[in-house]
Amino acid sequence: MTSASVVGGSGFTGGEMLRLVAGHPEFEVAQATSREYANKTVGSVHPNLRGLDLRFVAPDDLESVDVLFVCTPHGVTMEHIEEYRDLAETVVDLSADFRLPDADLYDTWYDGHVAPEHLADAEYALPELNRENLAGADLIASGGCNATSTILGLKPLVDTGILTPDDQVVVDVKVGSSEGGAGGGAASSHPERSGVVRPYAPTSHRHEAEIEAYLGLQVSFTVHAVDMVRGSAATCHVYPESMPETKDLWGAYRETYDEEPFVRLVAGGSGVYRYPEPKAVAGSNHAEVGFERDERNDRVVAFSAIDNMMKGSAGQALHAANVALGFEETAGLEFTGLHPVGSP
Amino acid sequence: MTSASVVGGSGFTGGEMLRLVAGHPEFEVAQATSREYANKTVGSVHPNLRGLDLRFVAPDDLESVDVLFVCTPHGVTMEHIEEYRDLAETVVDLSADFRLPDADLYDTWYDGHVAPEHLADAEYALPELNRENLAGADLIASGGCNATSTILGLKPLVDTGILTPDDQVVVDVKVGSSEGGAGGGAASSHPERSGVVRPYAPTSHRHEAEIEAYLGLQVSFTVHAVDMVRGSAATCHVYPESMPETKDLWGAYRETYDEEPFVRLVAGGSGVYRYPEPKAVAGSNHAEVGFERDERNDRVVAFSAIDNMMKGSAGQALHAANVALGFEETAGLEFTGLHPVGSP
Amino acid sequence: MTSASVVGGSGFTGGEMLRLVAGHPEFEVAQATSREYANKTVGSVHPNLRGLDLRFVAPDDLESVDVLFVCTPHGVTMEHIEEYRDLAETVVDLSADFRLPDADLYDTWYDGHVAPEHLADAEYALPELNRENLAGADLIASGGCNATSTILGLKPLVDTGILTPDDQVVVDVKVGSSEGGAGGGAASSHPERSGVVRPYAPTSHRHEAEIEAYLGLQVSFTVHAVDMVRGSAATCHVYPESMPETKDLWGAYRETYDEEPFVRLVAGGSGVYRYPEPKAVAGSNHAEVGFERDERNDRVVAFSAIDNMMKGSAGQALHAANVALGFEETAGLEFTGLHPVGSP
Amino acid sequence: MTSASVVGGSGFTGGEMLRLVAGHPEFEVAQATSREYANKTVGSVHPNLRGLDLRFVAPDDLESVDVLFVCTPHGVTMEHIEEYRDLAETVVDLSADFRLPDADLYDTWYDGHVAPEHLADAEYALPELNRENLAGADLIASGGCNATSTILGLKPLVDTGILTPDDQVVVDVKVGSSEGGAGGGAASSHPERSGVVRPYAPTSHRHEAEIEAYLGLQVSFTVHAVDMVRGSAATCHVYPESMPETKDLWGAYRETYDEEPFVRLVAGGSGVYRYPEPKAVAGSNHAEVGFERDERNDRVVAFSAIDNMMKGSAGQALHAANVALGFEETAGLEFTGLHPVGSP
Amino acid sequence: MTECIQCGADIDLHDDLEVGEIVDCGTCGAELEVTDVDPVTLEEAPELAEDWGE
Amino acid sequence: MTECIQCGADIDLHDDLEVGEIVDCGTCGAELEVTDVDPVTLEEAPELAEDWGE
Ligand SMILES: NC(=O)c1ccc[n+]([C@@H]2O[C@H](COP(=O)([O-])OP(=O)(O)OC[C@H]3O[C@@H](n4cnc5c(N)ncnc54)[C@H](OP(=O)(O)O)[C@@H]3O)[C@@H](O)[C@H]2O)c1
Ligand SMILES: NC(=O)c1ccc[n+]([C@@H]2O[C@H](COP(=O)([O-])OP(=O)(O)OC[C@H]3O[C@@H](n4cnc5c(N)ncnc54)[C@H](OP(=O)(O)O)[C@@H]3O)[C@@H](O)[C@H]2O)c1
Ligand SMILES: NC(=O)c1ccc[n+]([C@@H]2O[C@H](COP(=O)([O-])OP(=O)(O)OC[C@H]3O[C@@H](n4cnc5c(N)ncnc54)[C@H](OP(=O)(O)O)[C@@H]3O)[C@@H](O)[C@H]2O)c1
Ligand SMILES: NC(=O)c1ccc[n+]([C@@H]2O[C@H](COP(=O)([O-])OP(=O)(O)OC[C@H]3O[C@@H](n4cnc5c(N)ncnc54)[C@H](OP(=O)(O)O)[C@@H]3O)[C@@H](O)[C@H]2O)c1
Ligand SMILES: [Zn+2]
Ligand SMILES: [Zn+2]
Repeated sequence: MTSASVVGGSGFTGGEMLRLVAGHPEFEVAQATSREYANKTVGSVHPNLRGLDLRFVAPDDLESVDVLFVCTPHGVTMEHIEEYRDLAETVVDLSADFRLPDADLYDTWYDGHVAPEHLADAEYALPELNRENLAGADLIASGGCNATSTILGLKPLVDTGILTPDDQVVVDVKVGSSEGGAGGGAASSHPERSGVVRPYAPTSHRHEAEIEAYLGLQVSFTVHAVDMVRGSAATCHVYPESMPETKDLWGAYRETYDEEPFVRLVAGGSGVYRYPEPKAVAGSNHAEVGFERDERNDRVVAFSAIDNMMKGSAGQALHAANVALGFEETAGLEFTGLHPVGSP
Repeated sequence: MTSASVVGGSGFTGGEMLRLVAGHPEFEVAQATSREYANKTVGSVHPNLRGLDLRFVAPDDLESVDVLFVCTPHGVTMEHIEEYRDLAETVVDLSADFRLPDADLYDTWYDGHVAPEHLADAEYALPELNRENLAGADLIASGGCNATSTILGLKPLVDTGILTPDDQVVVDVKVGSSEGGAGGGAASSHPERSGVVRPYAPTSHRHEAEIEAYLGLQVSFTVHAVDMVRGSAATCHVYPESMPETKDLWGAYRETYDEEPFVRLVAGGSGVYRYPEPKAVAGSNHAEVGFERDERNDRVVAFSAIDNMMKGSAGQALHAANVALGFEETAGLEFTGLHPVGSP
Repeated sequence: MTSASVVGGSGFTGGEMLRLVAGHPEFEVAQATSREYANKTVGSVHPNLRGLDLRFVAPDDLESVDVLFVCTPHGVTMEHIEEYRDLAETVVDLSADFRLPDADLYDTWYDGHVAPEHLADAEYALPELNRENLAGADLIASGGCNATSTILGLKPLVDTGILTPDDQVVVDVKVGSSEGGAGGGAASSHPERSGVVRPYAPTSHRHEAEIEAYLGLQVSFTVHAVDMVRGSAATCHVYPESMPETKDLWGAYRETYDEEPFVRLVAGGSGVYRYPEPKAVAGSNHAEVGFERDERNDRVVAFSAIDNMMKGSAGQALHAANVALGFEETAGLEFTGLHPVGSP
Repeated sequence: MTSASVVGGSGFTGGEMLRLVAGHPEFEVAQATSREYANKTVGSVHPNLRGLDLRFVAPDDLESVDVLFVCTPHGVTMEHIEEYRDLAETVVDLSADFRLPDADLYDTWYDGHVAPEHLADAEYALPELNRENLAGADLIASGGCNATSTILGLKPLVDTGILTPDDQVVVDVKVGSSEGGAGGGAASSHPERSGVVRPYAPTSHRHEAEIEAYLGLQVSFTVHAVDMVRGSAATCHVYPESMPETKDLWGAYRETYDEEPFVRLVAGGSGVYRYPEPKAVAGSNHAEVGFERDERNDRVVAFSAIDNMMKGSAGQALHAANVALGFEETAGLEFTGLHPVGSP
Repeated sequence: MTECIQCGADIDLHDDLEVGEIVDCGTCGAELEVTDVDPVTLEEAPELAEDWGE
Repeated sequence: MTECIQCGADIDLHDDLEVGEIVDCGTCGAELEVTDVDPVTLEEAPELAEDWGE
């Protein structure tokens, strides 16, 4: 068995990471850190993990391990990266600290970087984008949730040249409350956060940087909080130089994703679920992507939906670790989601 | 007192219309029709109206009245328009039947029109757009909910020339389940409709026609169902020829709406509610509009939020009737909404 | 006009109080306090009050006024009662500080009382229970929300002797998240509080004391948090000595509430809303009460539903103030609620 | 591999059954029936099963199979039971048709029974109650969801004699919208069903019969619809002859459930999740049970929470089938649920 | 195996196909009408104007 | 009455204004710093980098 520990195990992505690792055929959970809940059972924070016989340890008590999943807020990993890499052969970071290729970008979009010398070692986790470089990687940077949904929705259009860097792209994203992490504040209290359609990042969302870095496209990005806990749904309004036919679009999406175990095409058809939606993938590592042509406006609308806790963070991280370590790609990620399901 | 009856009183907008008319200082409710619930009390369908001593009548039993509010599905008013205008001096129609200026547009966007000779008589209800023509109007066409939120969000930009017909506009709308009316189907059952972000009109939504007719702009329109009952929130991604300054935007919005009793500007500031959101106006006839500049992408994002049952239908209809009949504009529409409030 | 100020105006009940007072024909708002938001506009905290031209003041800046509504956490009013009574002829307290008739009870259920000499002056606000003593009262104690729903549901059974103190009563209450006030904590963050059925006070809820004091009944009380923002719904399982007939029950409820402007009987019938439910009264000062007989188990199930922000706090307080000051009882409380409405 | 087919595969429990069987290491899915969706893909109805390469067949096209899971409304199985038992060695019925031990009870609680001669063959599925008789059973009757939550909550008290048939028991249940099945009606449309606390079965719920049959207790049962999709939470208010100590209660619950793979005790402790709640088990086959003592009222409050789609139907059915066929009890039921999760 | 005329995916058709029957593509969900069975020919089915909420 | 430097609306200021005080505009909500009191001069307040959920 491969041992794995989780830094930030009391947080939302940390809890999800623990659940996935504990259910994985090749991994065994070693440790989970929490400063606030040190010595308490993992189940006292994550009720679904009550069956797990594990207590949180303080970060200082971390021991050597095969794989370290780091699920802390932005800034923590870069500060501790030497220590983490000493502790583990493979470090998978879920924060933004090693996602961007270039220290300059951290100056522009974040508050700079304190360990830029490790940036070149890091591989972006999204296997649909970067599978070839992930095999054997020892520093893996799991992508941002909204960047992930956006990239997956647009990638076929970029790959096939339907969409080029000169074309106009608006990405209007709708996200669930778990994106804010376990901390929360006044705006994420239940009375204030229920039932909202709230423009929480009208402009200048940091994931624009990631999208530009990995898709080569500058996009106009706006993020809304809506009433769900899990989910990131990207609606990409795209104006290609020349309008593709429906079958070209199908061709593009099928070519890009036909072999992908975690991407489903959903574009029209009958029934209630005709386009990608987050509740159809909630709890699973799947992404749904699809599109519609708007003849009248020479527009293609590309839709993409993921669970931010899974494909948008912990699931993506595990998927990338599977690739890095040579495990079955889908190992530990078989859960297909639920139907019916409310607002998961 | 002015007498008023409601056709389609058992529906969602019909119930709202009854509530508003019953609480209005100048109106008294005469009749409310329902085929399905004829002879039942209005309160058996609308629990908030249990205090109203009224039973539904069959449409055939409609009597003469001063004002007739028609709250039926598309197609019914056009078929009965002669009869309705015979019954009442003033007919206010909440359906799409008399919204578009031109019979041709009904061929393009709907299934044609059976009483095109009345189209010229109809005035579009939105007072912020058409106040001067509403005074004394005897056929009033209340606007579509998503068209209303969109028009209100973009109007200041159009009025001041910041936005011109050549500019690119994406309108990404999020709506509540009451837009579907009381009928509902499989897709609007609670298990299927809870917690969704569902592209329900990816392209070709009929309200595009209304927006083009009254704003003079062709917009790329996409509508998503989200988990709320009331609300239409329009996010308008706009690329003006030349980027306005923040104070130009404030100037434009203030100029357009400073005197408007039902439009509030919300653009930034502190606290939880920094931009327009539907839950801040739910239950009220208010619209919130606001904007944010996106320097990086030469984009202005305009936000607009209304309650589709109020400003988006029954409230707008009453507001227009107030103008038409010379009543105080805000009469019967004083309710300011609730805080906190969940997903109203 | 009668002037009124609100202490704790930035809180949930304080905001509701401000909304009601501002819309009341006889009152005008003087001041609203907040320590945290002093000098900010009321609308920056309560978006529905953006139209109100008022800024918070620090509690120390409170000036003399006709009526003072105190909306602070338990313990604050008792500490400041002398000051408050000096400032205003009429003090209406929404906290628990003056609800119980007896200082001893504060030792048992709370942490004692620091101003017990004022207890005898206080009148319990619920007009359905205490109307005769409220006229002219100068210290009014608005009831607890769950106590209110329970008392209203059971009162007819007690009044008519169907239920006696020896009978078994289980009260199983379901409440919305606004009961917790604007403060909130981890348990009331959106991700943790959404979609719950959570036993938050399995036993020993303090409102048992109020119910016993004013209904003369010891009840077994359990409170659950459910996914709504506003509402308190009490299901009272009652085992009378001898089972009443349906018409006796109707008789009891009608006798008690026939003249009450804010209590509606809902017990069976057709349609979707057959028994009391919070969403049918949300936003309004109405209570719905009703019952069902359970022949097989010799049980009567009494249901009661209110909006905790209205009938359960600010609405009740205003209703009592109306009675105390000789205003129309329903003044400022005419709003009837909405249909359809989500989870208000 | 053991082959399994699902009758009523387009319904809610049928979809869940398909998901579980498809993910089970010992089963392979043979057929799924639907009259309405015959020839359509299973994924067009259940979006989480888009990966399943299967189309619905008409019920008449059912072929022989090892195990038949029947997920149809009440009345269908009894009518077809001969046919079903001819088709399969093992029939697992999720409806109420074979749950009660006695044809008389079907006269009292349902509309009689058309195949009473099979009743004696049927075993009640709940393994915690009936494990010994399930091994080798060929007709298995999966329990009612609310009966299951109630039975699991009370069983330890009954087993240890703390609770006897003479004692008073009130069971107040809160359930999600998926209990109504995929059909739905006006009351389960999203606008009407959102945010409710609605007494949907105030008295005389049919599950009383099941509880009495298998627990030997008459209970006063009331069921409320609340705003979630999955979940049944039973709050059992119990008045034992003599009040047990806390440690007696822990003893009782631990004795009953210590070896049970799917029952977790949750009674107090720290954190947000201190008592059983449906969202902590949603998506999983787990039940949470717990209790609190109410000294003042000589009452024990027992809580129990399950996912009605899993432990309350499809999960329970599969668990029983595992026992019947000698498979690992937990096979195919390993999913532990999610955290955070909204209103699943 | 027949190719879907909308998305190009292979459609797995059942045996006793009849002319006039409507089949849906498992990939894109398109509703297709069988216009011939030997060889199988598919055309886009007439829009069913199915109502889909709102 | 002083004009808001962000939105141009009139700001209703209280009497005992002090230099360094932060006031917010009732219209646009901008946080403004009082840099002089006679006459009243307002500048944009330094960004408080307030966290706002998510
Ligand atoms: N939520 C999402 O949807 C999502 C998606 C993609 C990526 N991410 C990224 O994942 C990371 C974690 O997000 P989250 O949502 O899980 O946040 P979270 O719920 O707030 O959890 C943060 C965790 O980090 C721990 N922590 C905080 N500061 C620490 C420090 N200085 N040293 C050690 N541990 C520390 C916290 O535990 P203690 O305070 O108890 O130590 C907690 O366990 C973030 O970088 C976020 O950007 C999140
Ligand atoms: N919902 C919104 O947000 C919204 C917003 C703006 C505009 N509108 C427009 O308002 C109109 C009503 O919408 P709604 O949401 O209120 O719909 P709804 O809830 O379905 O109500 C429709 C009403 O019309 C009645 N009706 C249906 N067919 C009729 C006929 N042939 N003759 C007479 N009465 C008939 C129905 O009652 P019986 O069947 O009992 O007679 C019912 O009372 C629609 O045209 C809609 O486009 C709706
Ligand atoms: N929520 C309900 O459903 C409900 C129902 C019935 C009764 N009540 C009672 O109503 C009262 C208020 O409840 P809530 O829900 O409105 O609470 P809340 O939202 O937490 O508001 C409390 C208010 O009190 C102010 N405050 C706190 N401590 C203070 C102090 N020491 N001096 C002056 N002001 C202080 C706070 O503002 P600053 O901190 O800015 O000063 C805030 O405005 C409580 O006693 C509660 O039991 C509530
Ligand atoms: N929902 C729950 O929480 C729950 C819990 C425990 C037990 N149960 C029981 O499980 C059973 C199914 O419930 P559900 O919620 O899954 O209901 P549902 O969603 O309404 O599904 C019913 C299914 O049965 C099929 N069906 C209906 N009538 C049929 C007939 N005459 N012959 C063959 N197929 C027929 C329907 O498909 P077509 O119409 O397309 O053929 C559909 O697939 C019920 O007996 C229910 O009491 C449900
Ligand atoms: Zn296809
Ligand atoms: Zn300003």
